[in-house]
Amino acid sequence: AAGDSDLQAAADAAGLQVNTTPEQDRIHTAENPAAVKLLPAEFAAKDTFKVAVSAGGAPPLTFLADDEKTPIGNETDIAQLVADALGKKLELEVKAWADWPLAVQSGDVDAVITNVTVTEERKELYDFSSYRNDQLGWLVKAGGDITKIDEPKDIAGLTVAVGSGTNQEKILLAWDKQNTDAGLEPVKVEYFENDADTILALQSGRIDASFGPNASAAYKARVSPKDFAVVGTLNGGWPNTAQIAVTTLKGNGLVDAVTVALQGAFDDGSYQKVLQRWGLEAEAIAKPETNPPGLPKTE
Amino acid sequence: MSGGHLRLHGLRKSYGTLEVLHEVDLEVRPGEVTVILGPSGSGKSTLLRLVNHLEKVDAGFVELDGELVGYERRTTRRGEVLRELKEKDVLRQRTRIGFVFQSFNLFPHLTVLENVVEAPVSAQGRRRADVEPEARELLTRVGLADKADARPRQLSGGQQQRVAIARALAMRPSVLLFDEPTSALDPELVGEVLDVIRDLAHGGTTLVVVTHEIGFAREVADTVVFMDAGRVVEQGPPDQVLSHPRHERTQAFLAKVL
Amino acid sequence: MSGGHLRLHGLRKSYGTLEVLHEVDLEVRPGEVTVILGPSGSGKSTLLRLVNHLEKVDAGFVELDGELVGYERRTTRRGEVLRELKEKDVLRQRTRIGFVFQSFNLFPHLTVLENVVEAPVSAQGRRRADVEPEARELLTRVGLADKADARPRQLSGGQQQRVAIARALAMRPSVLLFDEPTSALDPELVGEVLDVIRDLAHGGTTLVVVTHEIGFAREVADTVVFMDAGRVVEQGPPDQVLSHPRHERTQAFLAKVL
Amino acid sequence: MPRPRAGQPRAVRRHRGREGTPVTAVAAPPTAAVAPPYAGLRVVPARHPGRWVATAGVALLLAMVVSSLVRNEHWEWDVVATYLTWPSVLEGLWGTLRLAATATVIGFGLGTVLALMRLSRSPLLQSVAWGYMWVFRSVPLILQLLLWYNLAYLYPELSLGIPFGPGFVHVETLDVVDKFGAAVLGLGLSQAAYSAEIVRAGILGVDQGQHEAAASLGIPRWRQQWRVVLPQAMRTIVPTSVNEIIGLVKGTSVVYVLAYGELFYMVGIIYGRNQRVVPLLLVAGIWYLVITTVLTVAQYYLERHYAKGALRTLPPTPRQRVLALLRTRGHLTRVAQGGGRA
Amino acid sequence: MPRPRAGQPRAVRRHRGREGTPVTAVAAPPTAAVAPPYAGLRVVPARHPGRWVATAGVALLLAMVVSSLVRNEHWEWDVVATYLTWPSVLEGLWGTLRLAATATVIGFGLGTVLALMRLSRSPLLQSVAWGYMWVFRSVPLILQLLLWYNLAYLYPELSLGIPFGPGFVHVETLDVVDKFGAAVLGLGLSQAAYSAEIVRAGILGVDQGQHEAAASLGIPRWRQQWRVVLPQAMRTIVPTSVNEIIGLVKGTSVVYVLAYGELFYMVGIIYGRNQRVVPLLLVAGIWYLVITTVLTVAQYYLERHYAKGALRTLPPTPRQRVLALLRTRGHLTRVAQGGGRA
Ligand SMILES: Nc1ncnc2c1ncn2[C@@H]1O[C@H](COP(=O)(O)OP(=O)(O)OP(=O)(O)O)[C@@H](O)[C@H]1O
Ligand SMILES: Nc1ncnc2c1ncn2[C@@H]1O[C@H](COP(=O)(O)OP(=O)(O)OP(=O)(O)O)[C@@H](O)[C@H]1O
Ligand SMILES: [Mg+2]
Ligand SMILES: [Mg+2]
Repeated sequence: AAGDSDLQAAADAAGLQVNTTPEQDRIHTAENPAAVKLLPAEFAAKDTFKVAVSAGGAPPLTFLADDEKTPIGNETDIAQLVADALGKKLELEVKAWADWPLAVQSGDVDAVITNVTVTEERKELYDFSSYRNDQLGWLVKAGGDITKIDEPKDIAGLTVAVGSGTNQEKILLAWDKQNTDAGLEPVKVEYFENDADTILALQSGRIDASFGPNASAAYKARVSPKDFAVVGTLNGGWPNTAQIAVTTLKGNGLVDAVTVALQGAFDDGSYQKVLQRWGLEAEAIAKPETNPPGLPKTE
Repeated sequence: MSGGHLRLHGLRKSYGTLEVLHEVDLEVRPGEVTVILGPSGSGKSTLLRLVNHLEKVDAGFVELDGELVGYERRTTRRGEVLRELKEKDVLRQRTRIGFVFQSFNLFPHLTVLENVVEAPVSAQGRRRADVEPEARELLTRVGLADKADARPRQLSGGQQQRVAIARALAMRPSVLLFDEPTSALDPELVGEVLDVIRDLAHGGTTLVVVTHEIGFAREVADTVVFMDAGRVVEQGPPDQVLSHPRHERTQAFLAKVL
Repeated sequence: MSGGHLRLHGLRKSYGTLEVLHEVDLEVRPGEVTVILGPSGSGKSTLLRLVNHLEKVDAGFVELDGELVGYERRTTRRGEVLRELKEKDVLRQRTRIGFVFQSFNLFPHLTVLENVVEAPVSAQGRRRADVEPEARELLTRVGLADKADARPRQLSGGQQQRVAIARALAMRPSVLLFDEPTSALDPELVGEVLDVIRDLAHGGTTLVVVTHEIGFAREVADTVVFMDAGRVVEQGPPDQVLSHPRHERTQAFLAKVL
Repeated sequence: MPRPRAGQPRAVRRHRGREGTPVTAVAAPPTAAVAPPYAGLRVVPARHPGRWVATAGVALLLAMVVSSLVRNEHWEWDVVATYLTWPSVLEGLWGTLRLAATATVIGFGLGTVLALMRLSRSPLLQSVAWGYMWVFRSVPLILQLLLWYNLAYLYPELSLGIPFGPGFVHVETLDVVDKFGAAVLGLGLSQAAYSAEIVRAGILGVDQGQHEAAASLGIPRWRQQWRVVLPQAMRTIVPTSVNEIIGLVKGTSVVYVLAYGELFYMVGIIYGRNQRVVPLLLVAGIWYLVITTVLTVAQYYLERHYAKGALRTLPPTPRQRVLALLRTRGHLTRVAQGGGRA
Repeated sequence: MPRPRAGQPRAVRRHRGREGTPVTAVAAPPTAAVAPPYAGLRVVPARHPGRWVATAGVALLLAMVVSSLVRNEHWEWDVVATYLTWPSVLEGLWGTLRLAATATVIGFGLGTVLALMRLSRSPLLQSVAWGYMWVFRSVPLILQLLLWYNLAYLYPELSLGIPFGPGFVHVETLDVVDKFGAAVLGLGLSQAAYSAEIVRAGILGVDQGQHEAAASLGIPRWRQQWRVVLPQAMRTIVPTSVNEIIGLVKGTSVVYVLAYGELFYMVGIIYGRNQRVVPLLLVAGIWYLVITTVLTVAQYYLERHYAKGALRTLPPTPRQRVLALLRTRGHLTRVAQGGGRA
């Protein structure tokens, strides 16, 4: 793991306790009989709880440890809590982002826990048990002209990168519309598939800002303070609030068990410990919900 | 390898609007040597290609030993018909008909020996060990023993032609079609190669030779056929056709011979 | 197109360990017709290829009108040297030397007319409008006026050979090298094509003809060269070489002529 | 093809040509002298019972595939239908076509030049071409694209001037290469390396005698290649080139790293939003199928064009085949006739 | 090649052969009779002053590129060095090689069969091959991979039995295709469609006379293809195939959608974690360069092998060239000699 010692050192320097080794020593919770009771028969019979996480993710939400195999991060730790509460062994499966919908629908995995935001459109296909606020952040190049982004007019005329199909995109487009309606310069939107491509574009000055999950933005800013800075955050549901949730196949009955399981972890404090571990305390929610209101459908 | 009996009935062949052969009839009896003479473009090569079924006829039939080349007679519910043969069967028929191309068409990636050995082994299923000595013997007869391991492109024109002849002979066909087998040979070799061909004739193989060597025709042929513009103008024993041609066109042609 | 003066000095050529030409010297004076005879594999085609610089010599030189083919004399600081010519200049030299291949090598994708017109236009920079009537005229002379728009593969062997001849003639070279120009022709056409060649000779073009037609050698040649195994065995006027050969090898060769 | 002359009643029969084309021909009435015993028999094509069984099998399989495509609701054909002509999909399609076309032109233009360089006599040209192919076939396209697009990251400023010395003209790198530019550069340059090998392979396949004939006529070198060698090489270049072009059309999808709006990128954005992965990939697939079909048809006619001269007789076009079939369908009697003397 | 006989002092001179190979030859001493005026002159190679200038230019450019590669710290060569032999990078490399090799075998195996089917006489085989190529050249690889991998999504259960009737054997689809299986299937099947065109193009390039000669000898059809046609076609098939294989090696990176651990995926994981995008892409690039180099060398010898017979004389190998150069460097006097009579 010597090669990543830079990363480790930088994180340490930033005051983050980041463990990127495969030995994660994850936070655990006790088995939750109430949750186990809610499990549909089909799942009750199994010993394992199979969860998909995305491979292309970025620290600290989901990424791979120094062995490039073991998925680690906040989301995997949440998955651990759910599995513990359900009394199952956790089995993590790394999937490409494009592949997870099919993995859930084909029954290949029981749940997806990889920063999936609840939307009304997705609710047609999946059930959700929320566990985190969708906090978004504006990442810019450190030492540049942009020092704050709090409201639509701050981004007029900028080139902004955003993930396609994310709710960040929707917000960005809404802000842009406000701007153009107000006669301000339009935003130039760039879609990048990969977090790393965005980083490179930011460094080379191709884009002025990247709009994405605050978790990874803050992490980058803290790891390389001389390169990046976060100049603003807002809730992913803007103007409402949006939540991140455990995703299961619609109607297979798993969702209630998962929500109860999460509730247990909220109650015994293990949930808060997980968020602390990855520096995400700011994104904690009060209680998990089954199918909370999602981001509205567009078009 | 006894000679085959070849009969052509009313062969016709056109390319687009150009009628290359009009109604050619010909009979070549077993063991006979038939020499085809005729001006360039008169359809001699085309005729040989039709016999070999390399090109389909527009009308007419080729019969080898009473068997149709490319067709078979079959009685079906709706009476007797001629059914076209499958490619596999046509290929089988061709192993009995040797063909030496005017342009040789040797296999450039194989050595001379492999060129000669290939067909007997793969088309006739003979054992390589049996065929090889025979092939070397043939190469020796055409004066190419030392070139067995060369590749065709490393040979002179005359050497290539001799390989092509050896390749056809190695099949021990019952009918051999030669398209100008001595065009690239010097007079010395012409003599030698004709000796080989003559041996074949005495061995009973039926030969059809397209050539411009009137001398050869006179000496070896049982029948000389003179073709012009896609028709058989005159045919008969060499004596008659070459020395006392009845047809004007034949007379004119022979008069030009140096 | 007056004839070129061709001189070969001590040409040698080997392929691997096989020495194909040993020390060949030859002089062909302007407007003369030299016929090269010799058994198959004696190196005749190789000799012509060397003259044309299609193959590099191992030793020796080819001189055309006092100019070295493939080299130039240059005075440098370190004295006089022979510098190899750039490809461009070799190509320029070749436009003065016509070559008819034993295997024709026509361009299959071009029509007969285009085959003939190509070189005069692109190598000699003549105008297509001027060259085309001339090319048609040449094709008429070799009896192929009606095949001008056919492609080589649609022609009979003899027709292809005549196109190859027309293609070389269209360049109006000062030296013409023929490698068995009549091998695929019937006696009638041999006569006609030889007429064309004879006309050329009278027009002053220098001709080097490899052939097996002793009759032609006797009639047209100024000099007959007999080659065997890579050496010039005998050379002289046809009368002398063909009728009173001094060398044993020549005598044996001529004795076999049918 | 001989046609029946008026007033001379002749039997008409049909032979199937090599390629299965029916050829109508007229035979003269047999004379008593040589009339063979089978004159007058009908000619029927060869029987291939195995083929019929196999055809039936294939048809059945096809039916199964089609039925499963239609019946399995997971394909969500209604979603496919909605998005097939969705404005941004069409926009992406246009982006793909524009990119592929430009990259093809650059790729094959530069590729042909590189191929000729590798086959030239000059060691310098040879090595430059070799080096180019070596590097550009090796470097992952994605790296190239990122580098071109983010040139500013590596070199914030480009300067023109004396190598290792002072520069005269300075340009802000960001202004030089835009998204389309980076995509076209990346795709075109790497395509050139592949195309060069294809062109070279085609040239290698041309008979040595052709090079020699051209050289012996003194035709200048570029003209030898252009007029004699390349047209013959095209016969093998065309099919592999179409391969490459199809690959390029689909390969444009790697420019997603530049967030360039081509078909695949657009489809990805849509399924990223609505999670309908399979039907949206089908939308892309259908458009690719259309493009491939157009290219395949073009290929067929190009191949035919360049087969002229390589084949003694060209096989009939599909249109000719259909016409010939229609023409002969009228003749019910096809009778074999050995001919008599003319 | 004639060698100097002992006791006969002969001048040695050098000609540069066609391919720039020095050929040492010995000429007999000129006899007075024909000794040409230039006998005895040194033979020197043609001058190409333009080439020297161009070579210098290229060398300078190269130096600039290299210097910029070395000096620009954004390339982060230390990071490259660390990760070049990183265990999981090597593992990814192995994954790539394994995948590419298997897909190549499947692709070219099936591709050759498809090509022969398309060139066969049977309309059925022709259409099946055509249809296969049409579909598999069109369908985006990513769609294919996703479908294979998630077959269970579309068909939760596979059954073997009577078409449209009852099934006999039922298999849980999830068990049938694993990650490697899906990747190999997807890559191999689509590669087959492309390879088929390459093989067919090669066969088209073989002279028609060769097919005719083989047919006239009655050689069975499969043997005609195998023994006569394909070996000659290989001359054009080899370069384009190496193209495809290199493409395949790099193309394995699309299996990222399966999160299969090949080189590119591994590199992506690492730069996703540590944000060192460019140096990690360079790591991948360097490995691809190594693979390409190995393939290029193999290609050189394969091409040479199949050139036998197509060329009158094979050009010397690089090794032979070096040896020949070393051998002639000893001779300082290279003098032109017109020969006398032997
Ligand atoms: N594929 C073709 N398409 C069109 N015409 C053709 C084709 N093949 C041959 N021909 C023509 O058919 C005629 C006869 O050709 P063939 O090769 O049979 O002549 P030949 O008698 O062998 O002549 P030669 O003695 O010159 O070889 C020629 O006029 C030729 O141009
Ligand atoms: N590339 C080559 N490699 C090896 N040997 C060769 C090569 N080219 C020619 N030869 C040999 O050189 C000798 C002379 O060949 P050449 O073609 O000059 O003969 P030729 O006199 O023209 O014979 P022909 O009358 O049969 O055409 C032959 O023995 C031939 O096998
Ligand atoms: Mg002929
Ligand atoms: Mg010769």
